[in-house]
Amino acid sequence: MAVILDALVQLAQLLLVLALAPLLTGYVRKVKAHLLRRRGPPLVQPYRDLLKLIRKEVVLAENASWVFRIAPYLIFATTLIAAALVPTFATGLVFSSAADLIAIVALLGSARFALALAGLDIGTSFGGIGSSREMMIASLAEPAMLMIVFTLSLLAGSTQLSSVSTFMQGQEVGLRVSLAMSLVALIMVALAENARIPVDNPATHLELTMIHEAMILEYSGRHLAVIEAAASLKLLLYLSLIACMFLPWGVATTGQGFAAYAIGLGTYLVKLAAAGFLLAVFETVTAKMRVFRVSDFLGAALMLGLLAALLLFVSQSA
Amino acid sequence: MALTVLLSCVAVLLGTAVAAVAGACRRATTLFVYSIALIVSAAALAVAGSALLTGASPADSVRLPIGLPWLGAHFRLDALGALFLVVINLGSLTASLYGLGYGRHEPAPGRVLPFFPAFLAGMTLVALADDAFTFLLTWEFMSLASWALVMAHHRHADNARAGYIYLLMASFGTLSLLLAFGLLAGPGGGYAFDAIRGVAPTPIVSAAVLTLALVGAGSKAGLVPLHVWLPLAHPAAPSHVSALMSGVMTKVAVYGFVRITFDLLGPPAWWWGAAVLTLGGITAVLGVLYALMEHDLKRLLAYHTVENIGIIFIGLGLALAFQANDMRSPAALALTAALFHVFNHSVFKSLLFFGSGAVLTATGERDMERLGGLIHRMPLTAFAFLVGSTAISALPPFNGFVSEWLTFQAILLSPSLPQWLLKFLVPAIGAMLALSAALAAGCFVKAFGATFLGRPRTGVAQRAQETDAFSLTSMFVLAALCLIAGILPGYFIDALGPVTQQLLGAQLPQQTGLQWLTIVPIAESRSSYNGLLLFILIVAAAWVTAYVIRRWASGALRRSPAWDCGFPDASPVTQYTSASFAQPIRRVFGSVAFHAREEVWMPPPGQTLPARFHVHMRDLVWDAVYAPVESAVSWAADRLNKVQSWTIRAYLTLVFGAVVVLLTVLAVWQ
Amino acid sequence: MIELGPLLVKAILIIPAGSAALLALFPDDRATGRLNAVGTFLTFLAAASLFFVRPDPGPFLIVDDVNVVFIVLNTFVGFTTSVFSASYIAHELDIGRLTPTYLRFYHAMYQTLMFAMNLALLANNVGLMWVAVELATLTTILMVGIYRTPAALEAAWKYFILGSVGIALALFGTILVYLAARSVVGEGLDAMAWNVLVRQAAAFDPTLLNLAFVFLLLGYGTKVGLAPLHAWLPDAHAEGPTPISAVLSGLLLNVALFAVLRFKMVLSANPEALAPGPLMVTLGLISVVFAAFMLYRRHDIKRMFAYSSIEHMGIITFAFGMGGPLANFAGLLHMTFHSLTKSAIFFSVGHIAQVKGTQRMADIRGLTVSHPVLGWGLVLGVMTIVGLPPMGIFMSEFLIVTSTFARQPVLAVALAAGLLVALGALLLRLNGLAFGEPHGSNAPAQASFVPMFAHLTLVLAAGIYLPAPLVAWFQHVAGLLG
Amino acid sequence: MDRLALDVAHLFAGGLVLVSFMLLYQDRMFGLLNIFALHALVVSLSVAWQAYIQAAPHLYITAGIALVVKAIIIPVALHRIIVRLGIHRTIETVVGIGQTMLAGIGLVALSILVMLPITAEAGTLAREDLAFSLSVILLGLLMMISRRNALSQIIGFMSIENGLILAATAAKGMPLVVEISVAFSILVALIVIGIFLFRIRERFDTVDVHALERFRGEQP
Repeated sequence: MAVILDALVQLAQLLLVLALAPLLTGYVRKVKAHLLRRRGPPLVQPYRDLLKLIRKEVVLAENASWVFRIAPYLIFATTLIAAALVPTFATGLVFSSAADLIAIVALLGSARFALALAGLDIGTSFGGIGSSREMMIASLAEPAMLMIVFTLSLLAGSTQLSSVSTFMQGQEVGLRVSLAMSLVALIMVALAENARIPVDNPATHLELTMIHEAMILEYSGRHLAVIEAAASLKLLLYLSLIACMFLPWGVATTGQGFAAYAIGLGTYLVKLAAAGFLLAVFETVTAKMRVFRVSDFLGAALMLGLLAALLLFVSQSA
Repeated sequence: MALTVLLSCVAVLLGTAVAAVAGACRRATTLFVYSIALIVSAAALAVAGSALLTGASPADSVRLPIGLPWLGAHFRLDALGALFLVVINLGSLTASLYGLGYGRHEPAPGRVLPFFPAFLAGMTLVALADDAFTFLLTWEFMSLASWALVMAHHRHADNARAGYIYLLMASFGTLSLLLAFGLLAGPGGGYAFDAIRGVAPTPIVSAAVLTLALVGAGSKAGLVPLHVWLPLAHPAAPSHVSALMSGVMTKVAVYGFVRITFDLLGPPAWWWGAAVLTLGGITAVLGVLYALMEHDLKRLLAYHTVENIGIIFIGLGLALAFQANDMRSPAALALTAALFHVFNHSVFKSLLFFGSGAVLTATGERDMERLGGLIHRMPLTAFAFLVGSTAISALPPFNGFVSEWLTFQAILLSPSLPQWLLKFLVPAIGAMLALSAALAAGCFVKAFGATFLGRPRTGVAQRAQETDAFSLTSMFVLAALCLIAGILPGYFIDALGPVTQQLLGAQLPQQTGLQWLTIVPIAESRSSYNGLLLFILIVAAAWVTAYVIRRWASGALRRSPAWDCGFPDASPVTQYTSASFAQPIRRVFGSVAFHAREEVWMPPPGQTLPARFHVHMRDLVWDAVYAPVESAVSWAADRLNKVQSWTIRAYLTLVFGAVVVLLTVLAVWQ
Repeated sequence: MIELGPLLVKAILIIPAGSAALLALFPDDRATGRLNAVGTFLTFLAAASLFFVRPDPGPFLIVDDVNVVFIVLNTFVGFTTSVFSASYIAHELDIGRLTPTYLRFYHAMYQTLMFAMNLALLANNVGLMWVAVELATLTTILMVGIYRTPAALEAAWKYFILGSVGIALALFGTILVYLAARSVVGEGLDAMAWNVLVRQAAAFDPTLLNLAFVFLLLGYGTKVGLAPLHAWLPDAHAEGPTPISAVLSGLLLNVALFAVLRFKMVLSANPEALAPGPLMVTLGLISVVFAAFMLYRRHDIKRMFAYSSIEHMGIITFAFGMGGPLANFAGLLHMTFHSLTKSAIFFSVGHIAQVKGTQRMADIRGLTVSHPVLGWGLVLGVMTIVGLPPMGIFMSEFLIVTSTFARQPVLAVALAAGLLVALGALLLRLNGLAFGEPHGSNAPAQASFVPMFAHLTLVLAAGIYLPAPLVAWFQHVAGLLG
Repeated sequence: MDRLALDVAHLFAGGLVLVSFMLLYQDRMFGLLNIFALHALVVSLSVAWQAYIQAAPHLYITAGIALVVKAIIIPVALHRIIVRLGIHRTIETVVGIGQTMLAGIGLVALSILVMLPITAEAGTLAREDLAFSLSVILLGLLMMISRRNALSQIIGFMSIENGLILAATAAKGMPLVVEISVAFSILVALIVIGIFLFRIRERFDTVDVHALERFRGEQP
């Protein structure tokens, strides 16, 4: 019985993230537009784009190989699975044992790997620019992310997201400097990973500054649609990661009945809205930095993460 | 019994080597040698595998009346040896299979065929040796055989140099191991491993032995700063030998280190762990950085071997640290991670070297700047190479990720270590590990992209042909292993149980019984991973998405020139090369690690000369460690060499001086 | 049957002497090479039979456990070298570097040298041994100068001066030993007989013994070629005919070392006398390190291997200096292997120099391509001499280093460092000689490879399997050496 | 009688040391030859005396050889060679005569020092003679290294040999003395004069060691 319930929750969560991701993107755009005194596109615009794109025919460069054609689906699938494994409104997902936080990060890594290869496949200079910069950023973002994982697992004694969020709901956590540090670090990493300002600009097509857009420059039609969907899924994933680890209030646990699930869902939506709003504000008030400043930015994140872990040692062993 | 079979396998191999000397020049010899090697290593693999799974009987040991007269040559097959025999013979098996095809293109078969079986025999014997003399003898024999293989293409000046440096470093390592065993054996000369286990060395002695073992085994495994020979020697050999040297022989070095520190040396001190961890971390990061700066495909792979050796030593260092504090199950976890990575790395590194060999035979090029677009000409090779790249980049669902995940789990257990140094060290090492993993991913995007993707940069790349069936078979066998070990790690972890049991007296909980083959190193609530599930989910999701879109939306597709922001370039030269791909990372790390300087020369206005761009990098390790030694030796040689051209009178003065000195000594002594 | 023993001993001396006279008079210049080989072979047979028949020591000659090893080794290498020399000298005659007259002279001298060395090994009388060593030195001096090129004469002259000074020092030492013995044993031959000396050494006057050993070590050490008394050795090897280089490295150095060992036995039998070990260890270590560095700047192939001989003599002296059953065993083993290996190397080097027409290493390249058999023979020889397994020298060096490391870590590390430096130098040269693009003439060498590969096979086999009786024998001798 | 015999023996031995010093002091070729002849003469006298007091007639042979070969034949031969080859009549020394003499005195002191602790029953006769002959040997070595041309090196070497013969004869009852001394002197003399100088003259018209140095192999 419980298993079936978990399975249902899992399925629900899968569909939920799938449905919410474009909405989140559109919401962020909307808020940004408002902050800039524009009306901006309607919230549902991303859905329309996706539908339009998947109906169009694909225009494929001549020397595109199978890597180029398979990559979008792989990226999408990987991101989707990763997103589905992050507790949003309820923990105790049936597949949660399949991957802990490290594995989820690694899954995103696989998606990035595929994307970077796709960027190189056509053999244009822009694809190369995008891939190489993406890998440089990732090489710094991943250690930072791991340090955050380290801190959390030190506290919660686990890298299993369900356990972490259950632990964070508990009382003994209290307010901790290292938690704050790792939160900041996580936000910085999230900005970098999702190609947001100040690291990258999702709206630009100015050749020399773009990173993510450069890699998908040659994509069109359904491939492009799938990749865009994956991108928004990734954003959602990171926001819900922050939500379930640092503000886990209201997340339902196994077998609490539908009321709890409803509450969980509600709180989750509120959290998303808040996070998205903050993101938009942040993006509006900051400027994009030069590519080679990114290393300092992410280096700072890494240092923060390491510091958080070390501080935790001090406080724990004392 | 099993031991007898293994030893007879070795005998057959040696016989083959001798026979190959006789018929070296004939074409048929190639077929003969490789098929014999194939059969023999298959047999050895079967025996060793069954010994590992069913548990080798500790009584399975023999003493042959060869080697040191009063000592004899002791051989024993235990769990540790069995594991490494599996690794060795799996490598030999695939390499022989590959050689059946690759060997046909060998320009100088006479310089490869006799030494190939000898090399295999040497590695197998090392894992079986049960006394110091036999161990060192076979160890150096292995080095010698591989040296001969490195010198196979000796007409290139740098190959000869590589061989020289290799043999020098190998002898250096052997000498320090020799000293280590001299300490362990004591003045009585108790060289048998049993006798060595019997005596408990004093702390100073064991510290010295650890240092010597690190130097000796590390110089063969390629620990920084003893790695310099590795990227020179491994690529110089024929590719299947490179695969063996990189994928397997370095593991034999790891075996030597494990055998000495975990088995012979007795209980460790906590700082051993710290030392090994530090070395491992530095090696991992530096290795991958070197690899990123490299544009020779085989050398890049060799540098990645350095990196993976670093990862393995991180695991070993953690195991030592835990063991020193008598935390047995964490130690078992760390050691399992290290040993599993030993297996995984041997698999995908062999695969990658085979791929590079296929590229080499197809194009005659190792330089990635002159390749590209091979995925269209050699799709199967490209696919296998892609699998290998994903696995070595530690990405799920392949095997590289599992062992690194286990290592991370062990790192996450470090807070319970009492020593402060370790408390602070281990997180930093964890960061270094993550850094090297991420950089490795970048490096293999570069390697695969520059070699197989994009448009061909030269004519040879354009005219490349898919390689032969033998090579492809062995590559796909290895690729399948990468996936299987990645999605069903439980079985492999359980197979490692006896080894950790033997060395640490503890092992991980049984994995294979668990729900959906999830692996749970410590506790369900703490962490778990299920590669199989992830694999199924991802494939299903991808397939469903593709199916749905093509079914209900559109499947239309049109080919056209690349868009490239509106100005497509005719020439493939404008593609991103491997150097330009690595440029951002070089900007970030290179200025520190290599003193990298970029030098741009722009033609004066109005002239049509091409602009020039140069990157100057220095190998700081070489400058810091090897250059001084080199210059010191030549300084001393120059000074002393003056003696050669003295006059007879001066020589007589030497004699006279000796007489007077000794007489004075005598007068004083009395 | 009782008479057989002395007969054999006399045969070992008479056969070389007789064939020396015969070869001096023998007109035909072609057959002499074979005749030479036959003579040495007969000598070897006689020597080998000493394993089974053991005559009682006489006043002048003695056969005991210690010197049988040396004699058999000596005669064996002498035989193989004469086989090599036959083909080598034939070539020298063809290209006219040697006239028939000098050829006769050469063969006579070769046999005289064998006679002198056998006599030195068999002598039971210190004075007689001294005379024999002197004779051996003089014959080699003549053969070093045989080409009469300025360089050869210079080498011979240097060898003569340094060698005679050494021999003079040795004589003084010998006299002192006699004086030490006289007051105990009484005047007459007994006071110079080995067996008597060793038996009664305990009662000798230590001061005289010490003084004597200083002179004997320096005197015979000059002939062993220990640094800093080595100066004659490299040029003598480089300028003489290659068979002589082989005999010098393989045998004469051993004979001199044998003399030192004999006196070491006498000295260590006397409790008050100074321990000979430290002196020998010091000289040995100096030689190893010095030679190791000298190897880097060599341009002449024979001179280089001569320096490697200095290095190995240093190792052996070091081992005997360390003493103890393990080190002595290793020293004996190393001495045997070195004689075989080094002579094998000189065989191949001789042919190489003949086909390439030069001894300058800069002009010799890619031998494994142009002359596979010679080239790989050289590679195998060098691999052996630098102590790589599975060849025998690895075993002896393993024993020396490990046994020393347990007792004197510092010395062992110094020795290991020396070995490594030497290895680096030799391998560096080998790379150029054996590999790379071939260079110079690649005319096939008309050479007899049998001696070279016979030696190398022996060393290889010994490295893998040492027959038990041989081991027991060596251990027994090692025990005697103290 | 004994007392006197010993004193005479010491007289000869000491005289030999003195003559060695004269060799060191000498810087002209012919003078060197004459003094070497004197050196040999003293040796033969001393050997003869030893033969007398030891009542060992075979020593007379040694004495005779020393007298004939080294006091007469070799000096005359060398004299001839010098004239024929037109070798410089003066000897270039490495260090000044004065320092050489000082070093020589130091050597004598050293040799006495090392010989002192010899226990008496080795025989007073032996001890002093050993000390003297050791100093003769060392002085000979000193001469060899402090002179630049081959001829004086040979002479230095032969003076060493004289010292040896002195020691050998002083060692009472030593067997094979005659044989050893014969082997030594005959071979040395034969090699020196017979082969080498002629060979060397064939090649280059000087016996100066420097001429030989040019022919060291090893051109890179």
